[in-house]
Amino acid sequence: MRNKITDNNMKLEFISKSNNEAFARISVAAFVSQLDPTIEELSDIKTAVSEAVTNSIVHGYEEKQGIVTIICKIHENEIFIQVSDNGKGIENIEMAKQPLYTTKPNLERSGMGFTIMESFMDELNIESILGIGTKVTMRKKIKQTEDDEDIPVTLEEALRG
Amino acid sequence: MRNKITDNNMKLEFISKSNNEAFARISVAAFVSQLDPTIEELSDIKTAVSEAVTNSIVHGYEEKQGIVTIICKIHENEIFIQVSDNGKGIENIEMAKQPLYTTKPNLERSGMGFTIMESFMDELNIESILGIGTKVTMRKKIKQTEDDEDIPVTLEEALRG
Amino acid sequence: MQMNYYEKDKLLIFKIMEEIDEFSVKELRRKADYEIERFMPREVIFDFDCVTFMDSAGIGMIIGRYKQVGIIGGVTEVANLSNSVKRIFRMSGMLKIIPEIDLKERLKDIESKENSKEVINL
Amino acid sequence: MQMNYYEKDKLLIFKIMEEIDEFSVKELRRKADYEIERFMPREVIFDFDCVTFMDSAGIGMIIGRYKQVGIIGGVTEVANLSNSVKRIFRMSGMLKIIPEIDLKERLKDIESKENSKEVINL
Ligand SMILES: Nc1ncnc2c1ncn2[C@@H]1O[C@H](COP(=O)(O)OP(=O)(O)O)[C@@H](O)[C@H]1O
Ligand SMILES: Nc1ncnc2c1ncn2[C@@H]1O[C@H](COP(=O)(O)OP(=O)(O)O)[C@@H](O)[C@H]1O
Repeated sequence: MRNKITDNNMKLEFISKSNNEAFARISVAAFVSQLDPTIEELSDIKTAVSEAVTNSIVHGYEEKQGIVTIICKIHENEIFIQVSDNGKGIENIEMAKQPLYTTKPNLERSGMGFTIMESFMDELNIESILGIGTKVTMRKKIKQTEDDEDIPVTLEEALRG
Repeated sequence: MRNKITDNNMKLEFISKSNNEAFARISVAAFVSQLDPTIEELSDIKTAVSEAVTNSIVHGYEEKQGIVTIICKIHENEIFIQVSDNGKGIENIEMAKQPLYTTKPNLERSGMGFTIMESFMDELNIESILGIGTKVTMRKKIKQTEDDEDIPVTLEEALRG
Repeated sequence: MQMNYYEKDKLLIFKIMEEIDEFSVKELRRKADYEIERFMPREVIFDFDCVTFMDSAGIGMIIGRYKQVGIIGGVTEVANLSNSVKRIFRMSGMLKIIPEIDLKERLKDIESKENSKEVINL
Repeated sequence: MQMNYYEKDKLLIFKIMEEIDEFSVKELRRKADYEIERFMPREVIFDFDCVTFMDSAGIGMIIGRYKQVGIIGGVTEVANLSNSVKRIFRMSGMLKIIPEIDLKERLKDIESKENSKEVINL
């Protein structure tokens, strides 16, 4: 039996260095794992977080050093993740969301970041002000399946009680 | 070849629920792993963090809900970890540090928390003000061993170049 | 946690599968106490073979069970301690009252006798 | 990353062992380009068998190498894509220009011939 999770939240701040990407997605995954997500759900969330964090580091702060902030909230079986920076901001959000659109093709960016966030999470919202920063908000429902440990593995075992 | 890490830091805040303990120590471990610690060093750090976080939740906030804050800094090959709360504070720090001293034997606390932090880390410092809160600061040097991948496994391989 | 009970020896073995901290210990305590009351064992062994993390909450948990088992006249032992678990137990002096035993040897002996056995995943 | 080079086939295989993100991709790029320039292969295969995490940085990295290899007249392929890696590559349309192949079959064929092989852990 696992514990029922009620509401919970955390906030994570770190320097905009790309060697913090792994640490950021592992932290979020460790937090989310309280909801007993499937491996696929967890992988989707890690990927979406990695995209948003990379964007803050590569596009938001570019060569400069700044702080990336992640806020995570669990409400019932839903996870809410907000990644924000005080970087340069996005000029045209609609354009930025287009698949393959990137302002940094020279850095081999693929322009797929927002597309991946949108398709791996249930909801994506982007707010940005030029010169002030960017705030990316994502939500995902974790489908709560029956807990393995409560399900008898074989009929025989079930009958034995 | 791993990347040389220069300075780095992060800050983590979360609700004082004991189901956040695993998440907290995993996050710190993920951050510290940039320094290529040994498994033992990482395990020591996770244990020390777990002790400090548990103390904030169990003793600092007791039944109430508050925020636990962890600040981690990497400077060269040293890790600095600060765990703080705005809870009830410690009346007598010298007494609290004694092995087996606990104010909550009824909760089966062993009184070994500070002793473990002290022996698993290189340095432990406790600041506390009654009614205001507690701040526990720990340091540990990560012994940087030569990187496996740079060391030829056998002499034969070394000679082959 | 997995529980193994050997009828003839009145031996209860708890194989702990989870990381041990203040959070997980609440469940472990509750489950262990329930089984101890149910079986009234003569001997209880906590097997740490699958424990990948433990902090000082583990000390309180084991000493607490030792007291419970003591009330009904049984003995408590621990087995398969990793270096880090052993270090934490040693610091508390706990191993002086709750000895570490060689579980493999113990089981060879027990399973050689005819011993009805019950296994439950808690 | 591990590199395997088959002399006769002028085939270069990169077995990626690390998680792929914007951080790790910098090293992977540098190392792969160095080997590509050194061997001037006719064919380059990226083996994802050991990749446990990849975000969109992987797309840019593979397309970038595809361009490098194209300049010297070689072809680029990918192999052993997990579901999540495949999903990310598919979304970008990349698999239309850089096909996924069955590496096991390919290797059976190659290793049946006499083929001098070089292996380096990068
Ligand atoms: N945090 C951010 N700050 C500034 N600009 C951003 C940020 N995130 C995204 N952008 C802009 O949106 C574009 C599209 O982003 P994305 O879809 O993630 O693709 P990519 O990161 O590969 O360029 C980026 O090229 C960049 O111009
Ligand atoms: N964050 C804290 N806030 C208030 N009191 C604390 C805090 N941390 C420790 N203490 C006090 O110090 C005592 C000793 O702590 P410790 O050595 O960790 O043992 P234990 O947690 O097992 O009691 C506690 O019993 C408690 O009274």
